[in-house]
Amino acid sequence: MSRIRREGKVEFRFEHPDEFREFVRESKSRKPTDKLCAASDAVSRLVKDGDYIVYDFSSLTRGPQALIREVIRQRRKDLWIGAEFTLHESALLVGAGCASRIDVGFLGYGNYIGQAVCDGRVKVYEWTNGGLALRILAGARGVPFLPTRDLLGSDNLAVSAAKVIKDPYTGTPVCLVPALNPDVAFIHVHQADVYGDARIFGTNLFALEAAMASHRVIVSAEEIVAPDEFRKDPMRTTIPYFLVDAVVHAPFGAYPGAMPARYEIDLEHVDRLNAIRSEEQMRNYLHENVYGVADHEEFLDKRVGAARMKELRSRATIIEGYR
Amino acid sequence: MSRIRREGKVEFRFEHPDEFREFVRESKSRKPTDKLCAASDAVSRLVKDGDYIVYDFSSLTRGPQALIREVIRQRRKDLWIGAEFTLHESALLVGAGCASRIDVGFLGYGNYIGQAVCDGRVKVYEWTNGGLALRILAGARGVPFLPTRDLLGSDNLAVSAAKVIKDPYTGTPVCLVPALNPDVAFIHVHQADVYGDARIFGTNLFALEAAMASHRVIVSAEEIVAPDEFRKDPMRTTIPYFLVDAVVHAPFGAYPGAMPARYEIDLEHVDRLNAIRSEEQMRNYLHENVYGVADHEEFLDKRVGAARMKELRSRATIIEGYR
Amino acid sequence: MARTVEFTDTEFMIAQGARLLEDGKTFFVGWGIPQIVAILAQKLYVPNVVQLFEFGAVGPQSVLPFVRGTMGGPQNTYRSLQWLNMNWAFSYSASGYMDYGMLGALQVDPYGNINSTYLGGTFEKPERRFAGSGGGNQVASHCWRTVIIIKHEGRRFVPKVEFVTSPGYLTGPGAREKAGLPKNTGPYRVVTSKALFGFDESTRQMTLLSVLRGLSPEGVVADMAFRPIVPKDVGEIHPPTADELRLLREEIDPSRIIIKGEMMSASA
Amino acid sequence: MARTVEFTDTEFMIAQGARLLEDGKTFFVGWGIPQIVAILAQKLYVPNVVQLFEFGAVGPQSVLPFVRGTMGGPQNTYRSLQWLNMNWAFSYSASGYMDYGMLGALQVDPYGNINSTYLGGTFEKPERRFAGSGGGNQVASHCWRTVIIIKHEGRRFVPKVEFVTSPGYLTGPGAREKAGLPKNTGPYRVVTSKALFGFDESTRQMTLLSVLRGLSPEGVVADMAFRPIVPKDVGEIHPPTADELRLLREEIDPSRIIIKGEMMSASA
Repeated sequence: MSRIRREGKVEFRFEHPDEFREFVRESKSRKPTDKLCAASDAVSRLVKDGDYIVYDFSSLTRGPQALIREVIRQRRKDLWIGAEFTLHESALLVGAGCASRIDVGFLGYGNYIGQAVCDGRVKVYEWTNGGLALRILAGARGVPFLPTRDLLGSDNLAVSAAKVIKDPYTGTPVCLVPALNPDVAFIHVHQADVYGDARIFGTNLFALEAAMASHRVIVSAEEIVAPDEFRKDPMRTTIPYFLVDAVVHAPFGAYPGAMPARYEIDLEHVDRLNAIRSEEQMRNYLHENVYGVADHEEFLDKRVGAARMKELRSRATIIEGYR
Repeated sequence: MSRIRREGKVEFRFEHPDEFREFVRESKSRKPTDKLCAASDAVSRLVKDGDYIVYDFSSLTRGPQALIREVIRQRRKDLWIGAEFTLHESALLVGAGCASRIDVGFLGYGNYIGQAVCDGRVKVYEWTNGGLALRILAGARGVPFLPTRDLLGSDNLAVSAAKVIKDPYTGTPVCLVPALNPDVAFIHVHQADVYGDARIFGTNLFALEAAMASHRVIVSAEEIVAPDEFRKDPMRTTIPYFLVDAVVHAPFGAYPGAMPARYEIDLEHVDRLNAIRSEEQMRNYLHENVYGVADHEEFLDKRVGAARMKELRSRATIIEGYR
Repeated sequence: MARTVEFTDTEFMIAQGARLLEDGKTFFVGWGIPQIVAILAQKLYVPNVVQLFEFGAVGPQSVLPFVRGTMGGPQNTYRSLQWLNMNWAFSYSASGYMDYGMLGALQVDPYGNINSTYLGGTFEKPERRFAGSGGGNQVASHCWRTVIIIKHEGRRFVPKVEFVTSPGYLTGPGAREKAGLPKNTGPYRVVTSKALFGFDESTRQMTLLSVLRGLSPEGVVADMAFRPIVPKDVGEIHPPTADELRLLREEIDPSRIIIKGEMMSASA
Repeated sequence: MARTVEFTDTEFMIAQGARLLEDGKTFFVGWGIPQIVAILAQKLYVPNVVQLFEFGAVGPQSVLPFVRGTMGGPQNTYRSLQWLNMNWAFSYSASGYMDYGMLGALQVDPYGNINSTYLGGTFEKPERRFAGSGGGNQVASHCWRTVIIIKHEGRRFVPKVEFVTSPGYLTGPGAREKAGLPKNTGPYRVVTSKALFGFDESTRQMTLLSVLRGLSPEGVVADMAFRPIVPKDVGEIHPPTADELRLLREEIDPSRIIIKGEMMSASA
């Protein structure tokens, strides 16, 4: 579709800022309505085959893992992933046949995803972490590109659609990266209200940029709080409601990763992910943890269990600063 | 000096990002040292004739008014002011003969400053608020320019050094504004420690951008807190210490403006500023409130008074969210 | 016989502005009168409007009474959804999230170009210098619909503004797009102390839509330094309502410092 | 007679890296080994180093033991000066505030160009694919001094890297500036499991500075696929100290998952 451009061998996702603006005008409601829904509902309504998706943060820390598993469960096809840390999510999305392209970023880890690239089962384009974050910032700022003084001189330039121009103020070469306006952003947060106002505690990759730059935004939250909480503490708002299309209440939504100050990473489960090498191992993992359970709640009950969750919560002893 | 460029009739402040980087490497210490000092000391050491200065926020709200008065008291010359809201500060700086150029922004208010422009006593260049904020962001990001889709089609283009180029991704015209790396940034904050870590509660114009983009940074603070406070609450840090050169403890440092959640604006005093039209009125005001007092403390004692300060504090009843 | 209402020209402009907004939309609020318009509108007509201030207050719900002169104070930014900074504020508008923007003006021309920079002389040596753009240029460039508020004095409506501070339709149809400004944006309405204007779809020229009850279209346009389009059917604007005046005078600006102005009257 | 110390190649690289940093400087920390280097250095040698993580942790002081695999977790970002996001993190480095950066590498060439993307085949169809840049390209482009940490295996030191993931001196003197990269930046040291390399001022080529006590310069460079400059005077690097090993083994990585590797020995 028209949102995919080509530059030499490189395909990249791009639309004119005016096209995105038109979408925002027509399709992003500014009305505070109740957007609370099930993950299955949010994904079936808002994620389509061929979509370009971004997420914040990673499979190790505050990643939208419950939403990723739901996307796999609903067997989406031909997704294009853009994320700084395409870790286990990307392996699972590729292993499940959901994703065919990845803009990286950091392509790690475990051998499965690397092998998939070698086998040509997934196409990879190199933007680097800084380049991707900047592309999303450009998408949020409504400009067609942003300039940067990295990527220059490296081979990433040739396998991305970044361009080098002569800066009109200094005459020196500057790199431009094109704006990125994803179809869908998945953002897992500590607290949200039913309208979509959302709070993240701790660092983030590009949560506000991605929410502003994306056509559709699904927020999954550990906790649903009263809307008034946000107006009482405006400095703590990461994303205001009118950028958000759906709110999913997903306690342990970052599992097996950590949710800072809520629960710790489940390293044993992560090691099982890291150990996946063969298709059979992948099939088994997906069957056990995704297809074989109806939803996130059943996954938590049958595959994680209250005792384990209690233990992971008890390990989250560092809460200073996360409020 | 080499930091001033010319484009047609327009002078603008610009340096190659590499020159600023070199300055940062050589002259901005990363060591946590005690930077607490008197306003007179900070201004005499760090503000020179001909300097380009920016500040955050305005003379009405959280402006660095104590520092501005000290600059006037030390009779700096030929300053170039760049600020979104060049309100009473600019009138006083021009009236006192300290400033000869202003990049605006919003040039208000009271008739004095407008008359000064008409009389040719101060040169004004138009960048608009968005353009100035973007220039400072470019300075902070280490890029020579940033693009924007405003200024286009307006006459501000002709009286600034903004350029219009053809965007290589869409073929449509885009406006570029050059990076701004001021000589000095004045930032008045709620809390700081002696190293320069600083917190602002509420909105800000470009506090972090300006601190990152400026050669020298003077923070004035209502309250000095222990350094450990910042490490206990990293989300609340507006500016980290290694961007800051001097810390001035200045309670009521924003007077006659308001300090959100600390004290209210003194509208009567502000009305006296607004009423200044003649040189004589300006001289009288400056003599009474700046030259006629040794420092900020004497100004508070003799020109404001404990009773007034107490009253202004008692009027600051909205504290929700300011922490 | 109809009761007669007395009100100031400022009160009438504020009331008109407030009636223009839609609920559940976003509103980029300029300094001064537009702040009062936003407060009145949110209290009376559009409880779910999301206000945006250029220095980063998203969704503020001001405390009353309004504190004159301030915009960044705790009263103005009370109960915001989010507190950010200026570069973020303009990101919201640049990427298309801002439906309405409202600006004052010194001068306006048939294409809705705004001058708020200077009058007389040259830019370098003006006869009278004013505040200039502030964030007005961004508001008029980015917002989907820009509303201009201007006192109805003939000399303020000129064939060509001396300085284009904030872009209207520039030189006419297609000129904004040609300049690179975002598509389908531009001036939407001009609110004056006597009338309400829109812009003709085909020519992009200012068009009289309606006049204050009791005034004649010809009388309203007579002293304007350019002649706007005056269609056959021109509507009637009722004067400020009792609710509008009560809120303005008793709750929003009891000191009457902002709403003061020339007294006018019309039949209720 | 001198006591013999036993340690892993990883422990030696970490200890070397930690000894390179200066106190009161800033340090852009890459994923993995550099995190351990930063922790060890801050505990033993440079208490006032300011660490920066690419996702926006400024000045973290990690809790021990180190939690493998994580970087954004509460343990790693504990007691930061400031928590921001990725675009801000790279602003600190782009505007010159980052003194040191440290990166791992798959391959490095005489000019210190780093490949961490793939080995064999082509980019589109590699034989082996690895993580790629992450933020490494930004670190190597922006920081004043980039330190490369790489296991000393001959095949990793190639005349020309298959893919320039993160720029070294590219094709030689002046090439970085010509490409538009910030002035006076580039690779500073290469830390290996046998030696320490620098870069020759005039040719920008990798130069042997010192080798682990007991090893011979020629022995160290023998199996490298390119021959670095080997000056007459080559220094000696003492093996990990008791303090370094105790901290690594007892406090930082008691599970020995990160510091494990080939056992080596040298006389203390």
